[in-house]
Amino acid sequence: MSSLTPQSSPLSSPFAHNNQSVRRLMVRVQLAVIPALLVHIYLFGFGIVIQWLLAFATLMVVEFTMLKLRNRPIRPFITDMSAMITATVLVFCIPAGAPWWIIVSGTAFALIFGKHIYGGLGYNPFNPAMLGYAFLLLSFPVQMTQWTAPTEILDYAVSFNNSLHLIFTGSLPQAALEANLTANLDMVSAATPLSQLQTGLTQGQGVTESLTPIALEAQTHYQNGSFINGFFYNTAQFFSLNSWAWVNVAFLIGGLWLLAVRAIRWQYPVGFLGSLTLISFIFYSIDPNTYPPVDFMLLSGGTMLAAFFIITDPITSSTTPKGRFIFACGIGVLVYVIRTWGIFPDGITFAVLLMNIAVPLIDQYTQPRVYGHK
Amino acid sequence: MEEWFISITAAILIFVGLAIVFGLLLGYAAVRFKVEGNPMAEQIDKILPQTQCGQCTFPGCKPYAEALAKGETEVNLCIPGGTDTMILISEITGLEPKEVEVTEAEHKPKETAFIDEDVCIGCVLCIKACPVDAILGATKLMHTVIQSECTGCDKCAPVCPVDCIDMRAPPVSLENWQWPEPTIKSEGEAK
Amino acid sequence: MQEYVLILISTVLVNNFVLVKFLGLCPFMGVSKKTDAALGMGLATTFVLTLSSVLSYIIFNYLLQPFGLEYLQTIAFILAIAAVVGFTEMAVHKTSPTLYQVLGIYLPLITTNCAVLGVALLNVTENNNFLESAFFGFGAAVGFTLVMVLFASLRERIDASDVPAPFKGAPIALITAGLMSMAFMGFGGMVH
Amino acid sequence: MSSIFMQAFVRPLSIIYPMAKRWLHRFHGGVFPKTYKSLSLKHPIRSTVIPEKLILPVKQLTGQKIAWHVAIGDTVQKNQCLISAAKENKKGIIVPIHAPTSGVIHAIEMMSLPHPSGLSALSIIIKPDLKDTALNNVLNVSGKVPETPQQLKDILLNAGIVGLGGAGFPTFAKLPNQTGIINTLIINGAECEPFITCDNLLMQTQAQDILNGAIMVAQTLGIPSIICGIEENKPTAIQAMNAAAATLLKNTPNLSITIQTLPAVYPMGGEKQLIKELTGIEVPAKTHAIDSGLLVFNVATFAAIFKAITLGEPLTQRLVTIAGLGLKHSYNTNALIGTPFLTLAKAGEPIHPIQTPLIMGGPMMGFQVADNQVPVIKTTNCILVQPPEPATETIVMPCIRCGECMDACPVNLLPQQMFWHSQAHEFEKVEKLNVFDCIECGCCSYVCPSHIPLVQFYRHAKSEIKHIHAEQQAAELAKQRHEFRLARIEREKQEREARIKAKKAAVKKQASEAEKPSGASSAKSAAIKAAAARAAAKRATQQGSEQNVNEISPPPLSARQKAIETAKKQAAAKVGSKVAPNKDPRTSAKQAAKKAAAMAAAKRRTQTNHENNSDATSKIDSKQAMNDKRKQAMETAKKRAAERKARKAEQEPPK
Repeated sequence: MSSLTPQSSPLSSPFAHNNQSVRRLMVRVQLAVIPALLVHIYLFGFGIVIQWLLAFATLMVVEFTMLKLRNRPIRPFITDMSAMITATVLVFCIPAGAPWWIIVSGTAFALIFGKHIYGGLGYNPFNPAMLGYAFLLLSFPVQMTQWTAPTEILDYAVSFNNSLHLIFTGSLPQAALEANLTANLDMVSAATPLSQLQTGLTQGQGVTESLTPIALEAQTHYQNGSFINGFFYNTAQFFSLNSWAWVNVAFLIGGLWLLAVRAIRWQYPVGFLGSLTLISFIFYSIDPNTYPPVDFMLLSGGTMLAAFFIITDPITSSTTPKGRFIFACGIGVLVYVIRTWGIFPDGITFAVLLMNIAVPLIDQYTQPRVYGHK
Repeated sequence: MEEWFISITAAILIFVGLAIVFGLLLGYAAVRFKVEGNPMAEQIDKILPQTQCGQCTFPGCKPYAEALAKGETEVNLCIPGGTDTMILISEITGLEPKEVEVTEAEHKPKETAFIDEDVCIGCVLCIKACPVDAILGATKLMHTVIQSECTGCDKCAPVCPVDCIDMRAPPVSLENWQWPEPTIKSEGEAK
Repeated sequence: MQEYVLILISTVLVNNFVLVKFLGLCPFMGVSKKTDAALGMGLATTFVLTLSSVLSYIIFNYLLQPFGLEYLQTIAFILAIAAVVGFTEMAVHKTSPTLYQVLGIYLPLITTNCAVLGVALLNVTENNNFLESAFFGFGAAVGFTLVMVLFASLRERIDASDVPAPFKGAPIALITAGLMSMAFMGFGGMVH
Repeated sequence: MSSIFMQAFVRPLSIIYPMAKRWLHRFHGGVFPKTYKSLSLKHPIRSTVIPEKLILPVKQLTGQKIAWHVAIGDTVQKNQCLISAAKENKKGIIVPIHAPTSGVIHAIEMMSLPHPSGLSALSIIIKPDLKDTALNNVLNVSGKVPETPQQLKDILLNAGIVGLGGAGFPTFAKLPNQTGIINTLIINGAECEPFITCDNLLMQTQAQDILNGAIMVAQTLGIPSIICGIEENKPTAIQAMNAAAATLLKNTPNLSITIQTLPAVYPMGGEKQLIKELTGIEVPAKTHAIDSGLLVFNVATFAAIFKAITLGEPLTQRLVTIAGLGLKHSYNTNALIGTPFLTLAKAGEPIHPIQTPLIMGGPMMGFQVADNQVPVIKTTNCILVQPPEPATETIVMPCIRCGECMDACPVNLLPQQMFWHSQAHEFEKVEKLNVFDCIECGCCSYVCPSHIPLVQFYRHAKSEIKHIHAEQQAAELAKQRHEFRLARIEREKQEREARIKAKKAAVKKQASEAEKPSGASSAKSAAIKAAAARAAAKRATQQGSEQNVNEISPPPLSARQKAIETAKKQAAAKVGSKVAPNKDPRTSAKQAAKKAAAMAAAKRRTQTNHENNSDATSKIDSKQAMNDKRKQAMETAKKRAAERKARKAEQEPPK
């Protein structure tokens, strides 16, 4: 080691590290999703687990081929779990009973066109999950609107192999169909509150009338011999939240834990939920009949999923503190605009993609004040 | 008979009228917005490396810049500038960027002329050749190169009858040592 | 007043000329290498578009229609647009020579920009009145500029990314433009 | 310092949300690395060991003139001055070097420097004779507080005192020239770098010296208040300094000394961060602390100042921490300047023999030295044997823009954006992001989840941007020189043409006067005659002045030379006399012009042959020797040229 020539590339400071790693960061986000996954299984049956397994298989195949093509070291990039989060988020966006090729093509499109075409982890400008979801929403509108009804409406939990059969053949097995007849529900799917609200509004009904049919369906629901008459919201054993709201609450809990372990920054949820609440409160107070109440807006569709898991993706969102807040507020406003005046029931995917386009500009003009500068 | 006759004459009259109106407008505009000189030449001259080396077949950087501004020559003739100057020129002139043939000059550190003093016979030829007067000396007296002024254009070496000038990179010292750029391992090929 | 705002929203966001109607793609791809060039191009196009859309309205309603010469509309519009662009080119050359160099060939190319002619023709088909066609032209140009600047800043980031070799440069830009138009479909159906 | 309430609130919260600790200090960001200070704190300071050779590098910039007081083979006493700045040195500052111990100057040669580049510099190598005979009061000081700032600066310069915190800037250059400019003197006892405990032990043992040094500087420069900042993880040091402050305060009434405990965060020790924490002042970018009326020195620097002023002792040794996970016993010692790293590291009994390069400084800001034999220099505060993070390169992942580095940056920069533009070589954008404000503290690389060596990217970007600016200046200079040269050639051409035109005009004028009839008005001819006479006289004087110019330069005139001179004088005299008689004015003017042309030609001829056979004329007999000497020079030159071509030919093919 006593060579006097200058070293080729001297390993310079610092030599200490807090051994944070990309994988540890992504694992935390993955853990935060588990409560919502459990609630979803409890309320909507096992469809989502199968979808997730399908997504996981596709993701492994796609990542492996892409990394081989770009001759990148396979192990570190496959185990960095970033593709896993894309797949998980996508699985929550699609109906649990959707046919198998929906999730496979969605995940493949998301990973290839969303991430690897731009150069792999860290280089993609668009949020891969939202890109995949938009691709599915625009290409297969029919399959994407067949959401499975919550179990208390269907009166039985869609068992694992029933949903397996549903996903791969497109209909329930014969036995399940007869059992279903008594509750005179031929189909498994039902509209989500958001799409229910939208169709109601377009047909000129007020907010309350268009939301009550869910309660009516609950009324015809037959459980151990007596009718349970639902009222404004679809009743459930505890409090007055419908099952989609419960999934959102589960996301909220997972999200708060993420905030505590600093996996995500507070500007995202505060900006997004704050702006959404403000704008829906304003419109609600102007005309309660045509604009839904604030809590409905916050706890329906993928709001909480977006607030803590979609817009907080650091790669595709803005990177300066002020920029993050503007990014999140922008998404909140766009979500409200698309939900109220657009044709898509839940505008999150398009709102996120639109703000992803504006990220480079936002980063350029929101630099924080450096020490010693004005 | 008159029907189509009227519409044709109307069409002709309309178009002639429009042409006249727009012609007058543009004529007035051409006079009022007269622009003299060609700012592009100075702009290009500013980005050229000013070595005055003449490898672009022009006597100096300014003539090459003017030729480029007039669009008479290629964008990729500036060898010391290398590809980044060529890209800048193509952006300013709007011409299509072209590959620079001789590119090995780009990676080497800048070389300056160095006179081997015991061979030099004081013939003043190199002093006449140097475009920036960086060589100090007089007839019959010892010549030497002012290292800080020399642009490395290599015009003096071929002129010297006794070939005592060669191009040398400055020695690495504490003042000009540069931190090397770290190579990110994962960007390279698979392990 | 309310319907002018609607026209603006519809031309800027809902059916944006570049990303939804796919008009004016050549400067969109050509000048979007740098953000300031894109902004310069956008402003020049705004000036041309608004002026030519008003001019084409006047020509159509007061010159062609009374004599029943509607079929000559395209030639008349191109004449008007060429005059306006010629005027703009000289104005830009005088006011900011740097912008003139940066835009270079794309400034005279505005004449052949299909968005400009598109606006004039659409004004006719939707028979907007004078103010509507002015707002329509202005809205189209603002939409064009907005998308140009966003796309340029996005391209600057993508150029510095580790894009696979066959996709570097124009291919990745085209893919990004495609994905941008997919995002803009979110505004679909808002204003019919 | 945040309020007590904040402390009470943040302590429990930071158990579940560790980054809450960042709310305790006033500057942005900061990280909390594992300190490992207990390794070297437990053992007392070991006594100085005299190694078998001392290497003292002489940092010399090109163009600096150094006065050497010693030569190879001299025996020197301890504290004897070896080199100092020569009187006529105009460039930069040269800090004198003193012998750390008595011994013999073994050699003066190029030795490797403790610098990341691994370059080498001229160094004095002393072989100690272990007698350690010392010269006392080398700086012959009176021991009292110096009256004027200039006196203080001279003592500090002669003592060779530089900033011992790590920067190594000569201390005297930081001091102002008059009193009353500085209103706070800050003693930097933060020592936030992991592993390093030398300042801590120094405060525990020499608290009195440190404060006395500070008081002396304060009294000389008329500074009203002194603040000493010490991190809260050094309780004994705080106690010692408080006790010393209490005793010294009694006899310095008009001075206020406060010992401030600071939250333990890295990089609290940074000058600007410490100033913001203690006084809340933000030193504006690109200015020094002195412009805001502040002066910051490390505790070791104050101790050295005290010794220099009272005992006249130059800076020849300093307290160094030798630590690392690879050592059985990490320890502190008063190492002599010039002690090789390896001898100190071996004294700490390394667990397994040292293969990897040692690190000078702590794990956050230290760098690997090229050769483990490099000497301790005045800014070496720590020798690290094995850093916590093994120095092998871990897998570097791409940047995911997570912003951890931005939250950790103490200067509130955007490390992720600076990294993005510097890896894409867009250096003007990196400059716009204020990369020159980066203090290279290493916080960003410390927290980066992708393990990107961010700090090295910024170091590379800084040197690249400096290089680009230098190149632009050189291009600008070259442009001006080229344009000046073209203008000069142009001017010379015009002058030559003018001269030729003037001569032609004069000849034509003479011809035209000859045809005109002689009865022209006498006034006009008289005027012409007068002008011609004046021109001739002027030419004669000019001739004369050139004459003596020639006389000065060449050796005593040879006979032939004298003959030419006399001929010329007669010609000038004839021209002068001819004009006087009343011959036709026009012919005389023409003849004068012809004469002038002839003389000019003659002058030119003598000038040229004067040059090419000047030596021949001086010694006629050695004419022959001179010719073949020149021929010989030509041959050798040709031969050498041939060899050079051959050598260049060989180099070509293998390329």
